[in-house]
Amino acid sequence: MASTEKKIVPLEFEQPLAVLAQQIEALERQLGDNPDLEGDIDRLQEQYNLLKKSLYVNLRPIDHLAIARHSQRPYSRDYFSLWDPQFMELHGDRKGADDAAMVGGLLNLGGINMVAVGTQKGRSIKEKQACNFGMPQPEGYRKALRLFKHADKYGLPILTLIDTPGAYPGLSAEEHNQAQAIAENLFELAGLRVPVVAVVTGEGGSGGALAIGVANRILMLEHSVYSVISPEGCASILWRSNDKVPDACQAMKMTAREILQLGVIDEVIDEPLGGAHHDHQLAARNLGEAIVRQMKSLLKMSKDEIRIDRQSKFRAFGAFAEN
Amino acid sequence: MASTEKKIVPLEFEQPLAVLAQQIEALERQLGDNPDLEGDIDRLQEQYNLLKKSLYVNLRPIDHLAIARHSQRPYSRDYFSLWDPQFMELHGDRKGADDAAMVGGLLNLGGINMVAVGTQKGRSIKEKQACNFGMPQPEGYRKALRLFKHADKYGLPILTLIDTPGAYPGLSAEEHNQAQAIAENLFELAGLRVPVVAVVTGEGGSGGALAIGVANRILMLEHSVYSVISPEGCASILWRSNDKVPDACQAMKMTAREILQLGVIDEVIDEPLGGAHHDHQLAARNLGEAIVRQMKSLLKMSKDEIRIDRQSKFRAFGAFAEN
Amino acid sequence: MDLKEWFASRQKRKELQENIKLPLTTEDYCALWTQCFQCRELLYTKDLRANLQVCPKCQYHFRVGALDRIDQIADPGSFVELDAEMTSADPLNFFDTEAYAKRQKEACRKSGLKEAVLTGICAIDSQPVALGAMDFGHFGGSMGSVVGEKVTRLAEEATNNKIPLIVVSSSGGARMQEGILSLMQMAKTSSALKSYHEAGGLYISILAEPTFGGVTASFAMLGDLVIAEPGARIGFAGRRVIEQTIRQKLPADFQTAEYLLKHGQVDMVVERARLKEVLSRLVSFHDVNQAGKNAADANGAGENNRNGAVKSEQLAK
Amino acid sequence: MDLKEWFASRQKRKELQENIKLPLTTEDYCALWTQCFQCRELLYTKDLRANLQVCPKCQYHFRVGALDRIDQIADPGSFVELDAEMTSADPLNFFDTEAYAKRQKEACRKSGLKEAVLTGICAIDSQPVALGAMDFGHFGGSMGSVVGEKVTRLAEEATNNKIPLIVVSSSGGARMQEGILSLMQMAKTSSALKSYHEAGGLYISILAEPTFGGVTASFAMLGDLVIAEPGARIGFAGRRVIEQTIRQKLPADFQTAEYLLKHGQVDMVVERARLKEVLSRLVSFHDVNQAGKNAADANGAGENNRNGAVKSEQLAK
Ligand SMILES: [Zn+2]
Ligand SMILES: [Zn+2]
Repeated sequence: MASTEKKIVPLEFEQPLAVLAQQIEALERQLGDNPDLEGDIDRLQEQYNLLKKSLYVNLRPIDHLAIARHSQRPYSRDYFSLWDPQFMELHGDRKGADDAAMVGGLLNLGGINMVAVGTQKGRSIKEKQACNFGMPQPEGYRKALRLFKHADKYGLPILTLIDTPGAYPGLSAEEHNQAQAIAENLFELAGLRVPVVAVVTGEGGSGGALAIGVANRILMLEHSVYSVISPEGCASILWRSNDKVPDACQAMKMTAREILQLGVIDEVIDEPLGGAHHDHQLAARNLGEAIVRQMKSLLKMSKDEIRIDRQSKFRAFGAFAEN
Repeated sequence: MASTEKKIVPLEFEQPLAVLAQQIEALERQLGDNPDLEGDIDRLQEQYNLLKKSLYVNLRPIDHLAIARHSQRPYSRDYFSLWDPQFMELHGDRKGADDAAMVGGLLNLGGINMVAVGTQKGRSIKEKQACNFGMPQPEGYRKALRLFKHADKYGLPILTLIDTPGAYPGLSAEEHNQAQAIAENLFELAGLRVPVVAVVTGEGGSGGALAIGVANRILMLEHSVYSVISPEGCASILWRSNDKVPDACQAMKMTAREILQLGVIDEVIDEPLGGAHHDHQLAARNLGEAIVRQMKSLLKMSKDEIRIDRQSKFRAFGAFAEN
Repeated sequence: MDLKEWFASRQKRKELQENIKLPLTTEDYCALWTQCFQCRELLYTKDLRANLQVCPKCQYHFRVGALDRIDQIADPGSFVELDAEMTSADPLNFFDTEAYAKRQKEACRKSGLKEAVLTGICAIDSQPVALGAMDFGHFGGSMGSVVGEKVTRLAEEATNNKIPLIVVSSSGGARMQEGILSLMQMAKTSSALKSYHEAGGLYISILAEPTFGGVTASFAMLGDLVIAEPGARIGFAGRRVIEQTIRQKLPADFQTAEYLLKHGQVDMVVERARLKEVLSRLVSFHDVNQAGKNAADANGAGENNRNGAVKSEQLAK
Repeated sequence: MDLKEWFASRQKRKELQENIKLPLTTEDYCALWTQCFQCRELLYTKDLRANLQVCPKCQYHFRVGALDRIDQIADPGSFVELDAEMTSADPLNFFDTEAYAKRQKEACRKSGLKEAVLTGICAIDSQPVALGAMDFGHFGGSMGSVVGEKVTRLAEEATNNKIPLIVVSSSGGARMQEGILSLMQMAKTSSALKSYHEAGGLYISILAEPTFGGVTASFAMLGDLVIAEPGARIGFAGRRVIEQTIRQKLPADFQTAEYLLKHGQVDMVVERARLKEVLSRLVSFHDVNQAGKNAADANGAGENNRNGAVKSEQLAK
């Protein structure tokens, strides 16, 4: 466990922890020459464990954001292959493109056949570029829509994993009508008659996230975030300052627990201590169990009920006063 | 009438006629000086009329092809605006392109509101280039499909005008899955529950024509042609010679009357003598009346009957032996 | 549904009666003279308004407020507002350099409106339609819970009354101050439009200067027919964000109505002077009561097209 | 429908009984040695066949005839051919440098087949499917009336028996010698697939070297799932025609299976050795009897997925 942990790149707010870990390591190296150090090591280790626990229960919104964006965090493809080594990927929008930022295919999770779709960030530089850092183009949303319709035809439930900074703000994205691609997904997802479970696994970035997020049940991983605009965008527009990103994170109420309190999502899924990147296997198992539980309860509904359930859920969102 | 006719560019097989017309014109110019010429002029004029009539009843397939391709032939846009000066054009596939080779919109013909779609060749060099010489790209077929679905939603009958050398054989056309675009139109047209009338007004070029040609009633203008491959393509593949285009035209049985005899179309519409390009108004009136007649009879059917009628029609095409 | 019937049924609805605001008038915020953004001509503001806020010299289409927009489209005196009293809450208790609550008050004072969209029922050439018009002058036309709810209710009203739906969009996008709830309005409005679509409705979306972000990526792009105003800037991401991302200069006409037309994203670009006429013809062309019905009910072509106002004169010649 | 039931019902159908051709064997036209088109290696023809016509050195996928293809996909002995006796007519009395009738005879002699497609019912890992396989060796795999009719009937058979449909395409396109009637086969097959689709069927289209023209632009591109074989050339227009038209050199991988995958046109590229396994899993994943039915019928997840052969082992760990 400790050895796996060491490979993990620490985040800024984890620095005190990293310093302690280095001290422990240094003492351990001297342990052969000086057996008296064992007591010091134990004390430091205890301190380390205490700090670790308190650190992760008092996370600021910006810390959650940092964990959500950690480059070792499990991505959609990681979850799919951990859940189902025989996951069959389906490619393309049939009209000219196969957007690598949107992955989809046929997944068996906990004995349930389903269509799974997720945004994909990529881990190596090369992968990141191929996946456009997890920002889909219109073609990606249209590929997802094709798979949603496939699922609807065969009565297969749908799982979506959301981890995207948002839809790509690019020239050809606008040319190919990014707005229409997102809008059409919202429109068509509303009408599906199969269960849809969406999970925000990392960043839930704006309309680009929602485009695969119109679901009967919406889950968020403990350290994931979901917001109407990126905190950087919010800070630059409202505060006209890039230093105010922590304030924007705070003001927008974008963490899993806050979104749960706002009534927009159904469940927050615990992550391994420190974040899902500390233990992919455990993270996948916890999430998989929650998804299967939600799917099983949804599969008891009729097709009409499923659709009404989803539409009613979104119909209720909003806060306003009438006279 | 004669003055309109003079502006028309004669085709190769019309040369004898053009020569006679020149002789008549020359004599007419001398008429002031020499009134005796009047008898000669009358004789030549009679000869001209006889030749004209015999010429157009004994046209070879290649002659029909030449008329079908005449650059002064009325194109889809001409028909639409002659039929309905308030024709409302609808643009685009909603996904990045508005293919000028495929024109569509809301047409009122003979009191019937309908969705009209047609390939468009363009007359000036600039127009021709903009319209890609009447060869649609996948985006054009997808635009047509969008309009077909619009019509189906509102119970509006569909009219298609076909005048295309075929789908464009280009790099981006293949990249954007030309084959799938055509196939999807065949597939979706089969399922429509509104009447569809298709008219081959000029060239009916292969799959690119059929992609808007799966109709309850198929009409062809007298001099139009319809074939599985261009005669040039056929000659080059089967005869390995570009000189054999007339033979290919002959062998493929591509003229309106031959296609009628093969049972593939329902009606051949007479054109003004010499071809539709001699009188756009008359050609539009004749064709418009035929379309309205066909539409009226189709509109008596129920939506289910309309669909079954169309599917049964195409189900029956083919010639084979069973043992 | 007949317009008269609608007005009759409306009389019974108390909450609506209270909200009747006829005729529509508003204090104009413009000064005596206005300089054209495009050609720099100095225009007499009153004349500019009389010309539908279109520069008579260069045809530049100025932004139009929601009240003026309704005046330009609806038959005079026919507009009956829905949900006129709905106002924003402050679910996040949002505070940036200023409290959201204070910003809301400021927006109302500046625009003279309660929110960034007006919705209601009106007639266009005596044809009943559900009409919504956004106002960029109110909080940048941003979509929070109220805009989402009012557009959703308007779509539901159109569904229940089987009448066409027209929404004129003009918005900078979602309203950040309502956080995730404003994002959810995209899904809520789209879902209502899905139900309207399946009921056979006709939804005409009009994109006016400017339409961006969450509004474009939801109800604005979901029209059965989509019309843009000349020169209007329409897109998902903002021009500056894109330029920063791709480090590349964008074409001058990028994200204009004409660019969208070229790229197949809108059915037509219609100048403001013709907008009402075009809407009227589109509404009369499509029989929303026909959609979904069996063609055989129509007893032949004439009946099938009884709503068709456009007649072919050419053919009779 | 259960496979056993199908075989039972089949026994009653006289015309089918007469056409049983089991087991499938054919005289091979290949000589003792074959040179690989790609790596130029000289391969022992018998070994090449044993390796599913895939070069063991460079993995080049040779073309496969219809009979071999069926052997590779269907459970041994399970294939029962449909419409085995159907032969082309000559509706146009077509003559170019040779009569079509004569060319037909020549094609039959060379291929040992009556037409360019074989169709029938078979089992894949005991799951009943309707299977069609085209043969490029017969008249360039061209689609005339017989190919169109047999594919159409196969789709109808799949519709009536509620079983998955698999067609392996390999064709130069439409058969010119049957003129406009061959063009109409595109619409006929697509129309049959539309009805199959609406009945909730599962159609898997396999694109094999080469698939072009009217076949690509009809049934080959209409799969619910589309699979291409590695290296197969697939397109609408031929490479040479495009080069002549655009006067531009095309990329080396243009119109290959891998190019199509990159351009989003196929779901997956599957090497021949894994094809049967993948087909089997796809068939078991999709319950064609479920499609269109109410999810509530299934009484929960387990039941809903009773056909699912793929089980997640990871989660149980
Ligand atoms: Zn101006
Ligand atoms: Zn080799």
